[in-house]
Amino acid sequence: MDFSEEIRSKAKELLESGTVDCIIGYERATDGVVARPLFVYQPSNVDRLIFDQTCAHNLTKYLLNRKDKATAIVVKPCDSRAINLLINESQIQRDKVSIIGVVCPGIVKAGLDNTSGELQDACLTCQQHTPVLYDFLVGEPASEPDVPDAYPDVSGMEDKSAGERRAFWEEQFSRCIRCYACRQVCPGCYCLECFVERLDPMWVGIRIAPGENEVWNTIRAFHLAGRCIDCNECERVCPVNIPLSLLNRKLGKEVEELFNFQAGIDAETPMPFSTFDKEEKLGISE
Amino acid sequence: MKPENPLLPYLSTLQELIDLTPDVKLFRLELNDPDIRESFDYKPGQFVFVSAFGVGESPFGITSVAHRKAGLDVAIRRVGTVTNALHQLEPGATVGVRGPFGNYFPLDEYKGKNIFIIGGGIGFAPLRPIITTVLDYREDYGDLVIINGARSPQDLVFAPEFDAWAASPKTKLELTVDAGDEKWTGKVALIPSVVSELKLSPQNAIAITCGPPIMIHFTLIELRKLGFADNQIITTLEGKMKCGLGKCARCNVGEKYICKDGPVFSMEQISQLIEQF
Amino acid sequence: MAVEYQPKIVGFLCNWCSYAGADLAGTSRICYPPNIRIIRVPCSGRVDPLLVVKSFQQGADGVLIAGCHPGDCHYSEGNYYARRRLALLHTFLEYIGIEKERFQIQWVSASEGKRWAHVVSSFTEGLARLGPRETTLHKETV
Amino acid sequence: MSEFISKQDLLTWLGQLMGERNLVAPTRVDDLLLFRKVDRVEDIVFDFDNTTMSPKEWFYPSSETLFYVEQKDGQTELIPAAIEKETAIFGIRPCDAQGMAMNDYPFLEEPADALYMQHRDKTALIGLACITACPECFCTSMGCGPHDPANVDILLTEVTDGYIAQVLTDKGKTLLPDNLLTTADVSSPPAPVLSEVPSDGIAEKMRQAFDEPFWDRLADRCIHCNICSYVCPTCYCFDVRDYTDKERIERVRSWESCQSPGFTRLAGGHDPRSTKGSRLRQRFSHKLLYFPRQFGALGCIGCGRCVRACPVNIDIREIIKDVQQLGVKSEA
Repeated sequence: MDFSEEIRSKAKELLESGTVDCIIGYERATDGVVARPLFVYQPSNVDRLIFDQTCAHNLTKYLLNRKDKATAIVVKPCDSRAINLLINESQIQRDKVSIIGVVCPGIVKAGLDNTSGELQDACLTCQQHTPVLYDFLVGEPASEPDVPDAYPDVSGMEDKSAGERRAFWEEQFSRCIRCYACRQVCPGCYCLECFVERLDPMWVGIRIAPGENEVWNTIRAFHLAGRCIDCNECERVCPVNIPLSLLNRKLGKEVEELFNFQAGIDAETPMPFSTFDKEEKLGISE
Repeated sequence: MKPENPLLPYLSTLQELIDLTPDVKLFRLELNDPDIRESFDYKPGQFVFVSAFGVGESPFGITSVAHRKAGLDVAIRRVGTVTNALHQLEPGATVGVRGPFGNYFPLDEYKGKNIFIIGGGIGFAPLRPIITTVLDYREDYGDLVIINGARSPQDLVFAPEFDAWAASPKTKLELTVDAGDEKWTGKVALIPSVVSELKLSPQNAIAITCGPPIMIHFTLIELRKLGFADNQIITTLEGKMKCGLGKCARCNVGEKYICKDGPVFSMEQISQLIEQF
Repeated sequence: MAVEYQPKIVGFLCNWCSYAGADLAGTSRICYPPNIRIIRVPCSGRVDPLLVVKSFQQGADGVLIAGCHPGDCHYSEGNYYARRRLALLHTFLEYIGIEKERFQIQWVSASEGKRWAHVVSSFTEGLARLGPRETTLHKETV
Repeated sequence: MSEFISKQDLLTWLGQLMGERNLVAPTRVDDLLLFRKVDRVEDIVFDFDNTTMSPKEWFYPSSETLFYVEQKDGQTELIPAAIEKETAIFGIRPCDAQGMAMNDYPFLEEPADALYMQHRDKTALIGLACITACPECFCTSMGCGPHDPANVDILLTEVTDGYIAQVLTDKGKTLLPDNLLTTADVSSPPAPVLSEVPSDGIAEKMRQAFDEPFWDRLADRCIHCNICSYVCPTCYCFDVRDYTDKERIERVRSWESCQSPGFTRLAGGHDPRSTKGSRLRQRFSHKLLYFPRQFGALGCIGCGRCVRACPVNIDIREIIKDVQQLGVKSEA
């Protein structure tokens, strides 16, 4: 199952035909084991493109830097939902993007090599092995596995007592160094000025301390409620290993249960917080 | 007086608050501690950090001259959180002053030369101490031409002193605005065009300019057309600053720090900088 | 004599219904505990989750959001949007360890002065039983 | 012949240190390794590559109050923050110790930063020589070495049943009582061999590469987070703002990174360094060109943390190699 060859030939064709002037894909990193994002502008460079189980990055965020340029992008199924999100929120135009979708074999844990076969937790409960949209598909779509509980990690946290949860999150948030990698890597985070950097009023400010960290982490996750496409990038990039997916996936689970909505499945369904149902009670007592 | 903690401001009192333009006020400050006040010496071109306690501190060019011993003046335009907080203060309020920082206009080297002052908007403020010094020691310097431009007549800073300047010996004052109003009788033109219209001669002359980047860019073109060499054109650079001591590394242009190696640079020095701001 | 614990409540009241309801409670001389600090907002839809989280961070023991009954909103849809947002916030705050009894959303109309007093007093009693919140406001980083 | 301390004596000594001062050492926090204050010797980790965050946070914390502003009967008073308690950092690697010495240049240059100077004076460094090298580190190419005793007060090198102890400064002498040391006929193990990085003359090459499109191409994949600056022992840029808590005002200094959007943005919105490429170039020029020009030493000590932590593998070793050859072949 070597997708690299197919991606390279498709990339070469797109570049030589002038359909696009840049391919965003993956290449081998300097440690020779994992992958890293690659931008290809010349057909002669397509041979650096690879695809295997170390290609963890969600490349769709880079489309926001090339909004008016024709771009091709290699997209895993979870990442493909981000394209629907960005189209739905009118950040990118569908006709500017040539999507090389890949049927996903699952991504290995950080740092492991392609042959290790030890998938990261996020992939174990994945029910989306085929991209939701693509122009070209690499690999054969397979039937989705039956996953009884899609959110075992979230229910694990929900079963804890309020005191345990408080202690857990307080310790996690106290470690945050506010490097904002979780924001910079997230396709859903594209505000020109993030609330955390506002000075007037200064909601959070520059002090790196438990109190301010908690406001930052809580509201960052909440701003992705009903928008997070569960690509696990925020958790992957966090240098101090805060389980950020545990926050976003809780909101994803609630939005699914309350509003029967999953972000990025399509680009037309109105976003949950931009609409309402007059009769819904949502547990607020009358 | 070597500051034992360079990030600790001197407590100062706001003596007087004068409205120069709708969004610029002149702050007349006095350092509370008499010894520090006595030894607080500075030269034209240097700057201080003024603290609005509770919000932060920002750098401002000093517009007064030390030799007149009449308090420390800074002109502040309301544009950000610190400046907004400062603009809401009343005389008698306590502020912090840190400095003086940066290098200065080498006025001694300009003795005997003609001096052309070209300032745009709030950029004119750090040039005022040069005018005051030249007029206080008039014989030491040649002709003085002052070009002060702004968006509109009410945006011209230090208007109360225009008459005194215009009446001074061997001194010419040219005021210009981007857009006049019904009472305005002076020039309506961009500063660079005034520079070329006046045909300033580079003979034995120094041109000192300060203002928004776009104005400086075109003023340089005109000055070079008139034959000014790069070491005859002096300007000040503006950068994000948080310490004034070359420690926070925020205001670097290439390997030079605006706060320590500047803010005053000749165009010759600027053209040698590898990073172009 | 140990100082009896008085919970601090921050209340965001929509100007058209709940604020008027609270006003009615006052003019009708209905007593209710003074623990609530009321912030008037144009509509419950104006309440940004950031305001709620910031209130808890600054040391609030409880946060109450009161708005018009669904259908009565002066801006016709404000409380519909608020309902979705705040219902989700309620479960999310509980998830990160802020007990669900500390955050309440109530629909109080301009004529429900008595009900407003009851809402505040029962909320205060509930919080008093729960005890003060361990806030991370001044905790050392390391 | 060299001074020797047994593992057991070391543990008892560290226990004593804990009583009289803050003892900071590498400890496990979940699956991270961080320098934390320890109050149990069992929490100290002795065999490790290096910590996730550098010990910089103990000299120049991520956030620190510079001074408090208090109103006393109508008079405003500034109370500068002061460091009372002594601290000892155990387990600092020679590369990090050199990193701290690099930070002395900007911070202690006249007029010295008062708070940083107190941290520096009141903190003793008990170094631990590297027995194995991590895949990403390259300190030998940057003027340091796995057994380099230059910037620590005491250097311990692990041998069987204990450590060779080199006491290098007065601070080290007052810290480690002689009675714990015995002379033993044991020599330190060979230093691990590290990957070489061609750093000679890198400053001039960076100067020549300044206007190359190389930086914009490199910045394509950079997401401009602050990880590389915050994990780095020799990144010292900072931001300053005031905080108004209920009773008093405090001026807080926090880490800032040249990659963050507000680094050079002026009030009014003008940002002289707004392109992604120019911001990325700023970081590597500061370390490999500006710092050497200003202070005569490279601003990178090869600890490899930014290489490990970067989400998109912006690798300073690769950059140095590419910049060295930039004159030779042009980057695609």
